[in-house]
Amino acid sequence: MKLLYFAWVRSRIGTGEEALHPPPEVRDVRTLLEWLKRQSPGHAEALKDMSVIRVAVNHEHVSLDYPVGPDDEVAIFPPVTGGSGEP
Amino acid sequence: MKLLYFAWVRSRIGTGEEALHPPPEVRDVRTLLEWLKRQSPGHAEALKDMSVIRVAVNHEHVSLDYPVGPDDEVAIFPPVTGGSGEP
Amino acid sequence: MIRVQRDDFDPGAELDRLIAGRHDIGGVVSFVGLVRDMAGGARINAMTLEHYPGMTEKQLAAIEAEANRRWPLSASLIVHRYGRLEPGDRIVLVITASAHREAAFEACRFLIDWLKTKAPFWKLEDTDRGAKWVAADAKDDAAAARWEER
Amino acid sequence: MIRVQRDDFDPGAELDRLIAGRHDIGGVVSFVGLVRDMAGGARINAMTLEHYPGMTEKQLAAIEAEANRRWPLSASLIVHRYGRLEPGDRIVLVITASAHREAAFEACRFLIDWLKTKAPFWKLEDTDRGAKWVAADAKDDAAAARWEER
Repeated sequence: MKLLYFAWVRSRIGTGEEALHPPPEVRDVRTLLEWLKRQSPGHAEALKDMSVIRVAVNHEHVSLDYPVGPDDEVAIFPPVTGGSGEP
Repeated sequence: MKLLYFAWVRSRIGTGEEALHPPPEVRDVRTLLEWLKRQSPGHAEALKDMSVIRVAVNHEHVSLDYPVGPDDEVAIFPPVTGGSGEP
Repeated sequence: MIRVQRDDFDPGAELDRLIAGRHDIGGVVSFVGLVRDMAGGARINAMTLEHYPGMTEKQLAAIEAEANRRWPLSASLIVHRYGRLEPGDRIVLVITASAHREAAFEACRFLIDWLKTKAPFWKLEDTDRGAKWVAADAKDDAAAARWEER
Repeated sequence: MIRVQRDDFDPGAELDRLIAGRHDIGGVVSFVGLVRDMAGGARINAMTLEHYPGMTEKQLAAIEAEANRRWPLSASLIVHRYGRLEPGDRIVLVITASAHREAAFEACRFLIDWLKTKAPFWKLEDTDRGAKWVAADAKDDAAAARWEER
């Protein structure tokens, strides 16, 4: 499974991209995030407040119960802040 | 009194500008328009439908009861249609 | 700033000039009005915009001042052309700049809605059915009425 | 059309190119978003925009298609930059053209409201108090929510 991290999720985990092989019990976004938290202190720190974590699977925003598999590209990031520079 | 005419008011009256000396009973826009209608068939034709006549005195939009005097610049025109070309 | 002119304008150059050197602007909204080749089912060959010199400038300046009173604008510009124009030609430019995009959007729309109902311009359309003075549109009055303060 | 690029863009040239040769457009609305020198009381030295290549383009294309589904647009363009930007620099350009000004205004505002809440961009501000990732603004979510179809 290809994992991508952006913004402070990336800097806390310490890499922007990694290939991981979660065990079979990881079936959806929720179980993936719980498993990821146990991979390193950086992962735990990055994912501790789930209210500011957003996930996209294969370029689409998804919710926690969305299924994930070994061939998916899963991106994990904070809420987006694009657009103009005005508040 | 300086009279200015625009758009189809101008073309029906046949001139864009004229200096006129209305009699003393012309005290406001309403009495001015009534008096103007009697000046020529063109004036009568231009001013016959008062619902599509707008008046500005000294560059300000005014209503029918606005006072006018010999030193005023009075402009008479249809409703404005500026801005962009879109409907 | 306001300008009434016969010549064409360059929207990009006007925008650059308006906000040059400013670092406090978050969003700039521009509106460019163009001559369309069709109106009410008739084909437009050209359009002649007549205006009332002197009053036009006063009205545009008053409308711009009103927009600046209502919204926190960093800069604003209205350029309106007169004379003969052909389909595709630019007629009017409104630019509003603000720290906040909402103010810029609202003010820009306010200005163009008012221009259509208050600024002393009249359009003579030269169509394939002859020349015709454009009548005021009730839709424009309704759009401008949205902005009336109660 | 959509573009995601590191380089600056020229709003006037983009506008000219978008509507070149078109005679059916009555109004064009443009929004340019710029980097401000202040945010939350801190002075901004620079800002770095990170994005998710691949997903960004898909999201922008989907948002643009949605705007074209909702409003009768003649043309539309979104250009969004990424990388390091300084105060006064342009970040984003949205242009919407339509026969009618109302459609152009609504669609332009819809697009920028959605860009701020859906497009995968993140801002790292380099301020006089240090570097800080910008947090999402509840005001932006509220602005985007206005456009949710019920």
